[in-house]
Amino acid sequence: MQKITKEQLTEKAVSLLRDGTVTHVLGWSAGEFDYDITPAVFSDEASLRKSFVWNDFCGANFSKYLVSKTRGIEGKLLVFLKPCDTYSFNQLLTEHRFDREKVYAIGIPCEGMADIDKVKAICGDGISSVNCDGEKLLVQSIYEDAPISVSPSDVLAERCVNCKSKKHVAYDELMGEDGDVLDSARFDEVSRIEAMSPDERFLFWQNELSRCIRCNACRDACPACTCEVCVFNNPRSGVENKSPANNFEEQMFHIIRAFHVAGRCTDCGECSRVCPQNIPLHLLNRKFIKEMNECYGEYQAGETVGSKSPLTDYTLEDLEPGEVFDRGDINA
Amino acid sequence: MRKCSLNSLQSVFGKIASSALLYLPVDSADGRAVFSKWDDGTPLSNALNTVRSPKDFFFPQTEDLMRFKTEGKSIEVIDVREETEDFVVFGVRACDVKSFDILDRVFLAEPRDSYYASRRDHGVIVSLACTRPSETCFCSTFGIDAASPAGDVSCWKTESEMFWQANTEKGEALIKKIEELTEECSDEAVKEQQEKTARIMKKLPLAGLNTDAFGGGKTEELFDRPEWTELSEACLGCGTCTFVCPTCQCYDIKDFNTGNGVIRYRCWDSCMYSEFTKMAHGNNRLSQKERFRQRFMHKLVYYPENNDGLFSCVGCGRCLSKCPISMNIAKVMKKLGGE
Amino acid sequence: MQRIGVFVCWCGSNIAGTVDVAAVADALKNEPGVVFSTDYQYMCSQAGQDLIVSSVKEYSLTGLVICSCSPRMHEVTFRKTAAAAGLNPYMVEIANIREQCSWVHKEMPIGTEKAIILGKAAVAKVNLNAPLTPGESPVTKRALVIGGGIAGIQTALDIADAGFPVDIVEKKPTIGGKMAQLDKTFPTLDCAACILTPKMVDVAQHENVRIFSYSEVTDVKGFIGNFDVTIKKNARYVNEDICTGCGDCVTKCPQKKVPNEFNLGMDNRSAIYIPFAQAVPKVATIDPAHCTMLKTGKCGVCSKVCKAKAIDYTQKDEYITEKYGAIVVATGFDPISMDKFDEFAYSQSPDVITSLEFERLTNAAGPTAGKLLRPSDGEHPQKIVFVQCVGSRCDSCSEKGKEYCSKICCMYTAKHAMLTRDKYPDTEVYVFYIDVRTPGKNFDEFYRRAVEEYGVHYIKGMVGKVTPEGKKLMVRASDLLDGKQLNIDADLVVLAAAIEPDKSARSLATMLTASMDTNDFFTEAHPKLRPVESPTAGVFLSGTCQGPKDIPETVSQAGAAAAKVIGLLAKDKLKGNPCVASSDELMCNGCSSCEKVCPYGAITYEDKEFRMPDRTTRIRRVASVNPAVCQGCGCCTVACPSGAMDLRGFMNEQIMAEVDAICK
Amino acid sequence: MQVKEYKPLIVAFCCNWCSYAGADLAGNNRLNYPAEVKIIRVPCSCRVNPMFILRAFQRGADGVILCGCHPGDCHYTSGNYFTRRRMAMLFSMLDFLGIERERTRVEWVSAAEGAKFAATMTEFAEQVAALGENKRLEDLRCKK
Repeated sequence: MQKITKEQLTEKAVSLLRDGTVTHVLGWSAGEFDYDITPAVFSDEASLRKSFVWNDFCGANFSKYLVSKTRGIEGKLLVFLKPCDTYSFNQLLTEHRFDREKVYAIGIPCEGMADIDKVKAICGDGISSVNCDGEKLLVQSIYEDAPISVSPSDVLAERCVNCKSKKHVAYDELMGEDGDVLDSARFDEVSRIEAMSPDERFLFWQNELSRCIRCNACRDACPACTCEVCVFNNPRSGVENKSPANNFEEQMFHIIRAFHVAGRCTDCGECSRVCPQNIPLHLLNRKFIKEMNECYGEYQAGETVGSKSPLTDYTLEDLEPGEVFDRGDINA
Repeated sequence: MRKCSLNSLQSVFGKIASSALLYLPVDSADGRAVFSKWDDGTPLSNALNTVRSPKDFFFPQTEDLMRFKTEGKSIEVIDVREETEDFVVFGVRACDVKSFDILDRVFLAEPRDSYYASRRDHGVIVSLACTRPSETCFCSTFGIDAASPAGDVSCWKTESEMFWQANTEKGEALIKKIEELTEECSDEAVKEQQEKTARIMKKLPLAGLNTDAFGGGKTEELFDRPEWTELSEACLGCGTCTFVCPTCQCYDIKDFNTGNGVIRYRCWDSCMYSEFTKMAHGNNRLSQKERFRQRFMHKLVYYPENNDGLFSCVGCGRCLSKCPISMNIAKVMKKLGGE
Repeated sequence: MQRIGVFVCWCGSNIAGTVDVAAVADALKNEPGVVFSTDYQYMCSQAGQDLIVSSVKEYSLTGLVICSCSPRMHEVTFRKTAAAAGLNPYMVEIANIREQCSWVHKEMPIGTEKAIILGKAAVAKVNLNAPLTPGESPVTKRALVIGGGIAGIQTALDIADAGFPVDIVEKKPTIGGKMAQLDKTFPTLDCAACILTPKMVDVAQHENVRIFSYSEVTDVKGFIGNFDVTIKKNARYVNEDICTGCGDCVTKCPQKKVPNEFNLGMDNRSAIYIPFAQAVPKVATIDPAHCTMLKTGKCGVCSKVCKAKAIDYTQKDEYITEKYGAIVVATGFDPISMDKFDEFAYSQSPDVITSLEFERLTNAAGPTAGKLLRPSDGEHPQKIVFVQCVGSRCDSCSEKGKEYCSKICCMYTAKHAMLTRDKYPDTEVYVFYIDVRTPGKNFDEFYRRAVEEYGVHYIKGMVGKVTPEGKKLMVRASDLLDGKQLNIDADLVVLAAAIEPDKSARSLATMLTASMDTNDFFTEAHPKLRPVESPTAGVFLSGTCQGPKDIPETVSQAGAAAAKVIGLLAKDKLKGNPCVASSDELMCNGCSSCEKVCPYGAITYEDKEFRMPDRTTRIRRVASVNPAVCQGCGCCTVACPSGAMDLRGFMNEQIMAEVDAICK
Repeated sequence: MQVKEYKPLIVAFCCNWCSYAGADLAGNNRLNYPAEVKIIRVPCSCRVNPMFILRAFQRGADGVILCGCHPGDCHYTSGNYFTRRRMAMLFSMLDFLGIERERTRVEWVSAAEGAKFAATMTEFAEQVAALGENKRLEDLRCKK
């Protein structure tokens, strides 16, 4: 279902390696079952041809890897960026987190990524391969003789269902066509929770956050979380811990995390994608984005390099903290 | 061997729960199986396994060890341990049952971990045979038969019946308790199910994965293999694999100042974390590659070296499905084992 | 581990009346780190301080907690005590058990309980205190005064007299400002020019003063004691050093139809001009917008007639960068535009004028040589209506005017009315007012003379509409005291236009990181106690840029600002506030979040080489705080995602320790 | 048995220049307000990290109020404008999580507003008392 093929990307990477434009390629490496794809740095043609892959399960946002992978390399690093990744790319540049000169960025179109859990919900466990025939995903299970045909739209990852933009905001080169910023319904779920009573909201989040095992996957996958030392690892910060000792710490971890990335979060959705406990963490970040949009004017982190986030800015007429609660009533 | 019809399963559960807390895998609202406390009518999940392993019952993620209280300039140590209630964990899969062998060797060896031991003493493990393994399963690699789970009691579930087999004294006692609700039976149906499962196991994508390249004594051979760089390249350093793993047993002991005293507690730690075993001089494993290598060397080399060849992986596949970047022990074994 | 001494003050009965001080001292004895705890009647007295000093010695104390009155009261005192005892002054914390405890709680058990908790919080904080030493920075002994009106002139003169070099930057071709345009000054009626022009000459001839006229400040960098300022000298196409100010060029210039801004456009000047006879510097300036030579390349008359050969059509704008230790803002005011006040027919009739225009009409050097003549026909007006508060004291939703009172209008209108009646007794003069405000020395007497001796008709009420009818201006107004509508057929209507800060002030404020209020007046560092300092260290305020003022007030503020500047420049080195932000370079991401919120521009970034925990060496971008610029607000500490930025004296850990102590 | 009257615990962060001085003025004028209010002095309201507020709740505070100079009057020119945004966002997030909005407040109190300080604290203490103990953002470990 992706418009651009693995072969096109491989050839592009090979030619850029050959002509010396880049010395390394940040790409996806094939796994055991087609869906378990691992980001990898390739530096030679043979390994590219052997392991490089591009399919409907290449969800990982590569921007964050640029922070570590551009260090200590001689030449340039080629990175393939989906539209949503480009926002993180710009945001990291805004924060001076990697050297732009070290990167050759190719924007690639994305038709949305599939969620293996959704595939399994339809096809059951025991999936040995997932292929695409151009239109449909063909899912082979060890329990079935023939592959099961699945419509990509039925298994689209949650964040892709509410894709905010098919437009690349940063690249050196674009493959395929650029898209547009979309009019997504990404805030609907936030609005739904806002409409609950405080008690319902509390129960909702208790139920969600109580599952947290503090594995830090959300933090470690988050492109906005590139701190040299994370406050949760710093004993002097007052919030350091390795496991959530109780409800309070579960809540606090996520409130602080959301606050730390507020104004810097590009809404890439990695946090929810990687959460082993399926906690919809992106909703906390989206709440901040929605709130800042409504209170301080539309702002998309990473849309441009060097922009000032709403929390590092102000106007004389900003609403008072007590007024954030009543806006809904006023608007209604 | 005894059996009961699935229709009467809830009464059996009720009977068990009458004298001990009963936990079993239950489907949560978002479609995952979670070990939950049984209440009247709580249905057993059909899912293959839970996201979190049953390790949590015996080695919880955090537990208070003691408290200190200061009064003026004196200090008092308070034991905060509460008497563990008897409990039964039902529906533990063969792989997870095996994990307790591995944990026992760590926590029950001298010096015995009395916190863990107390829970082991009070807990009864009722296993449940697998019939529909996932592509991520590779328990057979470690000599585990998914169709013949160990535990205090082993269970097999067919279309209409549940079969029960006691393996230990504790198991006998449990079976005795539900004697009235179950009947003596032959093991024919179970045998049939086991054969069927065995055939499926052979078809699993990871069926060929073997441990030939690993085990005690392989440290020098494996430690400096260049493949570690590539394997650990994308590792984010999160603790997902360790925290869903049924055999990871590392913990940290920390003090929390409540303002009214200090709680000394322990909590899971992950060797993937940059602060793992941090000491006054700093960290002893400084790069993610070193930390990554530690985890797999521990499971595949160090642990077997110290434990009669027993690997500390049970092939449950949780890390395969949960790793944010899909790097896992199966890929490591394939890569280092020469695919 | 600290060795903390706790000293609980009775403050006579002020504290001891509602707080059991002995119980507080006793309760705090067992707090972590506390090795000594006592109470005493007056801790701030010499005996009390001696007790502290001797206790420090006796118990080898490293930190002090004083449970007493507000730190705003005696923190400095006890810091000095600590220093006298050989401790770092910043090893002291005050628990405010008077203003915030004993004085607001009446029952002894409640007051005592709270005092203990406040004491515990202070102990918890002091446990984490570290000795702090203020940083030092050198002072450039030169001041910059922006604006050359009476405020700027007075400030410059006072600073220069104290022996420090001063530069004045004035955007107009001459210094003098608004005061140079005035006729007489209230309430003494001395002639503005007679008192101002000597000062202009003084300042121009002062060896310590340089005047950059026809110039603007375009960039300000640096901080108190060390400003780098870029000044743009606009091309005046006349070599200032050679021009003798003879005026031949002005007389001969063929382009004479340029509205004369000095006379508010009521007459014309030539394209090359000297604003007025007493201008300083008295040199000609070519107005490039009207000069035929500059526009078309054809003319050159001035160049031909100039005996000094001072004309230079090729002159370019020039940029000068100079270092200063202090900056004084004296940018002054302007009357607001009357565009939005159509009801007064200002744009319809030349006989509706503003008070400043009236000032020029009565000025001997003005367009009518001091004769009060109607601009429309040059006839003598028989009936004059003065309208007060045009654009002043408007309600907050008004889009036309200002909410504030312009302060000077009541008095200059009384002056205008009185002078008119004095010179032209046959003229009827009406003044419409909301209130007449005369709170100044001899002000009310002056106003009463206008009414009682000179027979000016003061009418409480506002003018609703002015309609030109033939040669007359029909003024419709209400008399609030009589409850009548009035119709007056006036010959001249004078509007007391509100004053507002000069338009250039806003961009200047941005350059200086000095704050302004909603009306664009500069904000003082403290409205009562630091009225001539801006919140930005090293930037001072003089005159109406800070708010409406009359001349004596302006001059006194100018002197006060000068005194502050002299005090600053007299120092060789500045000691900073040690409670400043500092960044832990090992944790800093170099993300620029802190820089974006710093109101002082105190944070810069540098690339530094670090040896990382994984044994690699890396060049990292890290923040560094200039302690001389940082004022210690702490905004950056919250903006910092990693917590690398912390505030000395108010560290994260210290504040959290206080929270913990209060909540336990 | 006599039930002990419930007294909420309130932490008030006050900026040094305006609100702390306002609190002092309340003292000078002997204006009563509940003793449950405990003030922590900070240089500017913008020094208050949202973490401090969470910390206070964790440690058992039932309400947290942050006081600073009126917008436009900040001693540091712009600190309270940042505070305003930060706190608006924090409050909105706490509300989103179902934590009672009445437990947090920002109030601008000038050095001249001793009466406002006392009245605000009295009113806020009553408001928090009406809510009862903080249960939604508490850390049970810190309970006595």
